[in-house]
Amino acid sequence: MFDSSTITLIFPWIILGFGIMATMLASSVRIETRLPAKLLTIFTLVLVMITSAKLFNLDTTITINGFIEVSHLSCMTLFFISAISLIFVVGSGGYLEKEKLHISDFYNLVLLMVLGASVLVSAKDLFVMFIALEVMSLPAYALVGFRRNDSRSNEAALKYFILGGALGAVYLLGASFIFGASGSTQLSQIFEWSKIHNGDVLLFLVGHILVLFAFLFKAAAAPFHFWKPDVYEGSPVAVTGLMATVITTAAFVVLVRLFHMVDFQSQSFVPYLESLKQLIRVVAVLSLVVGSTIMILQKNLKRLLAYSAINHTGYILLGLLGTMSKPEQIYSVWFYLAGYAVISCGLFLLLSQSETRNDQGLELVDLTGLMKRNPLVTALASIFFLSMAGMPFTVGFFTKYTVFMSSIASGEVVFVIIAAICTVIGAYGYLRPVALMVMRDPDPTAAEFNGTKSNQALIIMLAVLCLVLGVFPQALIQLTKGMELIP
Amino acid sequence: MENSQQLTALLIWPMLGSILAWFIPKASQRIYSLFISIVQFALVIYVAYPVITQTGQGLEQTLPWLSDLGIQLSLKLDSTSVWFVLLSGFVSFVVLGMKGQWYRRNTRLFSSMAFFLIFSINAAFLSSNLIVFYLSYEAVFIPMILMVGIWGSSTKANSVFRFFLMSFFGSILMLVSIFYLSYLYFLKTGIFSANLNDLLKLSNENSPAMLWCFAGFFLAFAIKVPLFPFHGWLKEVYVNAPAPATIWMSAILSKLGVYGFIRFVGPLFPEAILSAQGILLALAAFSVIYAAFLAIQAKDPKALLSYSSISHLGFVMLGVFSMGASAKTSAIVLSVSHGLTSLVLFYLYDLIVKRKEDVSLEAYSGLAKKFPILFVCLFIGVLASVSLPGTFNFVGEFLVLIHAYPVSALCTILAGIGVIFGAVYMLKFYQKLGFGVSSDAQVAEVAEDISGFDLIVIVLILALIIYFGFQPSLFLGGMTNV
Amino acid sequence: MNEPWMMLIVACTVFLIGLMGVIFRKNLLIVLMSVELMLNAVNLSFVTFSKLHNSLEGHISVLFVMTVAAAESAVGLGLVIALFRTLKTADSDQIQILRD
Amino acid sequence: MNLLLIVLFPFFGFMINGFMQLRSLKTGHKISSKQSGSIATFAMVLSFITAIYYFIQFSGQQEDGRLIEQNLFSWIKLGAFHVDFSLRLDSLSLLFTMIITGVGSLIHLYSIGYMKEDETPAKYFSYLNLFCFMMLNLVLGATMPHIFLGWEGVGLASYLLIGYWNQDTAKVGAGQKAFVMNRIGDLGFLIAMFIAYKYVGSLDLVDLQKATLSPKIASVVGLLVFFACTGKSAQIPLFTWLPDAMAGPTPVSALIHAATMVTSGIYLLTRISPLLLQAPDVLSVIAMVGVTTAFVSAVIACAQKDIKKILAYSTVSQLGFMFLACGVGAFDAGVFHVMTHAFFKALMFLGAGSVIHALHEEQNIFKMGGLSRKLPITTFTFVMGWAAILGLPPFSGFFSKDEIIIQSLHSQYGNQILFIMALASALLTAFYMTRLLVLVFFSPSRMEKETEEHAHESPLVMTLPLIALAILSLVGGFMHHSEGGHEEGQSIMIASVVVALIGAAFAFFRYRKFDKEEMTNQFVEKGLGIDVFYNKFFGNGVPLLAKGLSKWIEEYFIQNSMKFCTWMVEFSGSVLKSFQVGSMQVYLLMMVVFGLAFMIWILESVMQGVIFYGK
Repeated sequence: MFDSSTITLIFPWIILGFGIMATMLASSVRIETRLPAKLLTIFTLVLVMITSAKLFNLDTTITINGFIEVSHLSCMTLFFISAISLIFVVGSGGYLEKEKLHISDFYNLVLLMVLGASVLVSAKDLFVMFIALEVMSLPAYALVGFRRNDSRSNEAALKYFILGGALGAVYLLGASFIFGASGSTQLSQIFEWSKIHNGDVLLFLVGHILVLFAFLFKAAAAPFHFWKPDVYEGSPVAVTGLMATVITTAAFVVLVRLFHMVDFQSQSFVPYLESLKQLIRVVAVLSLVVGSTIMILQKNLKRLLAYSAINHTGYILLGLLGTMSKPEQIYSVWFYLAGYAVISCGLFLLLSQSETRNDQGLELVDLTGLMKRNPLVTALASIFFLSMAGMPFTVGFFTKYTVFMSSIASGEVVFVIIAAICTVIGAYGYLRPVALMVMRDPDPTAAEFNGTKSNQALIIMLAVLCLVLGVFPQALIQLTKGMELIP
Repeated sequence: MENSQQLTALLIWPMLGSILAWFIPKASQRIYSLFISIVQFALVIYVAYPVITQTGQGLEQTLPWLSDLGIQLSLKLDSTSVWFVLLSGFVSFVVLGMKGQWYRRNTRLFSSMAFFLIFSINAAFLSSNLIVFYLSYEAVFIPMILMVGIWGSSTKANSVFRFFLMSFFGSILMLVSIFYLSYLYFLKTGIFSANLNDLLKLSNENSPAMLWCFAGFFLAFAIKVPLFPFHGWLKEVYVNAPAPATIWMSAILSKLGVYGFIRFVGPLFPEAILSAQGILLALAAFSVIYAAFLAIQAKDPKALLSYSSISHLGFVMLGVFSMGASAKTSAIVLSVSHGLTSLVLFYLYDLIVKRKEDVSLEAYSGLAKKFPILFVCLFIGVLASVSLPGTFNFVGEFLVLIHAYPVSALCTILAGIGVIFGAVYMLKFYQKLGFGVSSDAQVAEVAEDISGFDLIVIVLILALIIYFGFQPSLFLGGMTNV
Repeated sequence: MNEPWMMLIVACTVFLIGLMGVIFRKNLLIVLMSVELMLNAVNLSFVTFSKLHNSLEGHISVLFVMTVAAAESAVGLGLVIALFRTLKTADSDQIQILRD
Repeated sequence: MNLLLIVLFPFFGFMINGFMQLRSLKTGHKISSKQSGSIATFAMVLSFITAIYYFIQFSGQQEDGRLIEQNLFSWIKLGAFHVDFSLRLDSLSLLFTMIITGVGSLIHLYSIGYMKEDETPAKYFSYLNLFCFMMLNLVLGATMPHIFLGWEGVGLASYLLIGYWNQDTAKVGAGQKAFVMNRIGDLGFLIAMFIAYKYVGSLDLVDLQKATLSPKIASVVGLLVFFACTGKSAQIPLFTWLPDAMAGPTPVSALIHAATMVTSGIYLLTRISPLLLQAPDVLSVIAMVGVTTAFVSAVIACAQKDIKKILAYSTVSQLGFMFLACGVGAFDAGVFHVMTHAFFKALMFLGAGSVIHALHEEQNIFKMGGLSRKLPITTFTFVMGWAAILGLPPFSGFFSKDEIIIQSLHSQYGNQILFIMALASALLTAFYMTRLLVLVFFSPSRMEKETEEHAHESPLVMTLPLIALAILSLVGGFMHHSEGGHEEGQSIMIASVVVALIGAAFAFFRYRKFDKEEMTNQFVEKGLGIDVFYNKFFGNGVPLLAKGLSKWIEEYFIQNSMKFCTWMVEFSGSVLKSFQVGSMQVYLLMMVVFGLAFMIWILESVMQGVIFYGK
């Protein structure tokens, strides 16, 4: 049971644990010991990436004690999450320095969050999921409120915390109902139960729906999205970026697992499949509409991106909708998440370079006439914004392409049309900042963008990645196609 | 169909030009862009030559690009697309040779975007895979928006947005239609494909779904062309855009819509078109007259030219919707001739504007005396625009109308009335600019008559317009076997 | 067999009380307490189901939940204190700077 | 000899003069009227000589051998549709060619003198040659589209020449009016071609002449072609552009608006006469329109004061006679009148030009008078023209006009109404022409002193064409062997001469001693309100309609619907945004409410096994 091969399988988490301990030690020695903490974090994350990469193309799915799954899917996500975190850790040093937040605790919390997220994506037990969710969320709350002297940051953290806590309790209640109905908290056993179960499923359904709500909340799908704009606006940019990428990815992996928790072939769950699809349709359309229409009214850039995230959630849900009847289309969700993460990584890092005159955060008007003053940043930002809008030859196009294709393939034409219209509305929202940057004359009160060379290089790499994936997305698609969902 | 490797060159070369433009010093950008575009045009001629001469033969090339997504990079140059590709090659060369004030600002970006535009236009005209077509069709927006936005005149942001949003709205619905078509194909055969050749197998189906798909396509192209109720974006954009962008839009991008109708909509949805033919023809004919009326009341000469563009494209659409090989060929001829004519008119109008200090519109008068050669050229352009016999436009318009007449006499006559109004507004345009008493104050002091590159190119185009007015067999002969 | 369902009703009631507390109480500390109440209500339901299924899983879960709840309240209190320092209030109605 | 030469000479003249003009603009070197004019005239003369060559060739041949066809190249060929670019010469087109090149040469010659003081004579002569080139294309073209090429081409040249002095926007406006009104007619031409192609399958004139169509189709085609002719040949309803076209230089009026271009309608009708004969209804329409035009414009001419306007309305009236001839099936008579009219009307226009030239651009006949002594040659030749148009024997007009009047009664398609109206028109013609003649040349002088002193006879280069045309006006009538001469014909002939003499005598006695300006009826002088009506109705109506469309449809409907879309999106955004109140407790409440709603909905649908959507 505890043999050497298992150790290899859980290596990434062990490394993460050691990393957390090390950074904790470093910060307990002196809180200003940034460099060692940063180096330790980078080292840890690189190691995690290496170890998880070694586990790629695992041809079998190994479940440890029914709690944790080690599969191609989990390893890929783990690798991906740690890579994104690594980019943020490397890229946000300047920002933290500027905001005077640069203490080793930051790295400690980031690593904790990564640990939580990485366990979350591999969790095969409702309870493990809860623990992992909390391990991910608690550092996230702290990170959102990292600017301790800024009331906005505090407010955002508190809102996030209270709502997250309440929804965590909702999740637990749902989990307990599922446990009550099926007699187990392990997903595989629940799946087996659903296969043979014949009879009343009310308790299970209530539990399942509650559980879904909790993670729809984490993924910020309308109407569970209210926290997102406020939290995005209040939190430090680097943290917003982490939330937009790491937490969203983890939440969606869990959502996919939860949606596919039961065997819909089973007699007692056949009508439920249709109802669930209906739920996803409604939530997806709501997210699309809410995200796109409110986005075009925003003045604050981070808020705009929050609504854009809600909009993107809608697209991903559309892809998910396709998988409900055609599970092999699941790759569209993964691909979308990956593409979206690349774009938002770049965009948030870019925003973290800005220096505004006031501390209201970066307003849209702060971008006025940026092209004349800083063409590089303008070009990069335009690439990211156009990517978000789904313009051709950027990764954003193919992400949308795959989810549309997946839902068309399951016959959801009407919803694809709605999504298409929302894409147009959203495109307007993304084009506004581009137009401001490109078409206006510079405004003396507008924001400055100063980044270190390494930082710039990182963002340029991400932008190039956006474009390369926009022309040759095959590699990524091949990888994501391997990420099959095993109940 | 011959398999050919040359077609990718038409894509690679402008893309290369677009990338390399960033490494060329500002001072030599014009030479650079001229060089790239001349080579590009030469390439187009080289590739297109066998297609033009061997009637009915085309070139084909298929590269596996994203086969797992149902996307193949299949390029096809046949007698339909060859004229559009040639036209775009020629127009791009002329546009990049123009001397203009927009070169002073963001020079590198301009050349880069220009070649990216050429790249996407070529890709759109060449691709016979609908997804690739959509991709390039959509990619055209990016340089276009930037051009209008950065180098355009004031009050541009709104017009750009309107242009972008309307076009994007149409084209994304087309994308959904494409998806749905390939889904239908999937249901039929079990393979996902967006290749035109595959999807054509669906064309004889007459189901509501096909009608909806047709609607998606129609909307996209009708906005692009534009047809009557979908033209709202056009005027502001044309007026505000810098001359190269205006020329590109009216000479080439509108042809993207026409091409889309001819290449995709016609073959894919013959049933749908036939069932809606009356409405479609009426829309086209109404576009002609409606835009002519708008042109009559337009105060701004550039707005007048923009409306005239809509009006002439109405004729093209009349030909397209008449269905049948001859009508289609006529529509292509008219498209090419309209491309050349609008190139001349917008080009010369830009030269005139540049020669005036005062840009206010009432201030035009009596310039013909100041710039006689320029105005002689403009006059021939105006004559071509009113499609006087002996010009290329006449051939196109005459053929379109004579082939539309048996289909719908009423619409043809309606569109014919547009011919009269065409004379009214074009003469008004010319008279306003050229005739009357000139006052020296309006003219910039250094202003000279047209000369150099401008003169050579314009005379060349006008010569072509007149030559093809008498010898259009090049266009007609190659296309009879379509 | 009636007994477990009764317990479940109790659990749900407590959960709802907690939820109401979170929604309607204005003092942040009471809101925090209400969250704890919700978690404890879930504990009750876990124990009930554990008994129903004769399995230990639910009992173990309770322990975990309590631990997590403790951690959560630590973080929560920290956040409330930080907010109190900047805004000088613990009234939930006062924290509405971020909106629209 | 090559048929192409006839066409090419004027074309080369056009090119040479055009290039010279452009060069002179560049270099600033001025080209004299003599230089450019002699090139242009030489081109025309060469063309005329070529035409004479063919005339000689034709006269040696039988009637049916008089046909030369020359296929130049294939013009438009698309599928079944095929049009060649070929020239075809038969007796009809030869006659027109000779008129065009012959009268054209004389007018070119005249122009050298007339345009002596002009700034850009090369431009003028290049336009003039362009006109001749296009006109020759019109009469020599073998297919309908080829004729259409010439048809539109002469319209273009006419536009350019009417607005020749383009500094004056009113003159440009007159040119524009001519072009647009011609284009209205051209639409008829186009549609006629479409219909003809649909039912005949070819646009070659030979095929059209041979074709037998159903009466309905033949009527439609005939009517449409006739409509085109009313545009070009200034008949009711499209005649109002011709008086305005007098804004151009006088030789232009002589060549284009009297002798050649305006008669192309007759040419076209004669060309498709087999088709028209299949549709008698159309013929009667043509006859009615022709005679009405003749009468109405003769009435208007009586009230004109401008010498060129009188001649213009007179031209319209004479064209009406020609259409009357066509309408009663006497196409020969119509064509004959085209020729004689070309001689005497060109003569009168040139004479008027000579007068205007002498009086420094004075055109009001009430400010002239007694010019017979100052301008003896002009007077003499003008009297010849006068006699011709009145139809006094043995002048040319006598033969052609009386032929028409006879035919209007005696032809298969003729009737009394046509005859009486034609006779009335002849009476009016005699009246206003005599009025013109007397007021200008014979009545007491009403000129200002200074003008009178400067008045002098024109130079030889201008009088020579006058003399030549006067001779032609005298002998032109004998070039045609009339088939008339039967009993009734002779009485009608006498009647018409008597009528003309009555009209002339009346005018002579009325205006002999006239020394003040006549108070004419304004309504009549303004063209019976037809032009005013057109201006009001179309001139204002079209811009008004355009404004209305742009305001109501473009602005209110199209632009506003786009604005509405954006507004709707923004509105729904702001409504949705209003949920974002900022209080986390409200957020939670909303989530609970939505969550409960979802929960109940899902559970209900599952419990009932209802599937809402999809399937």
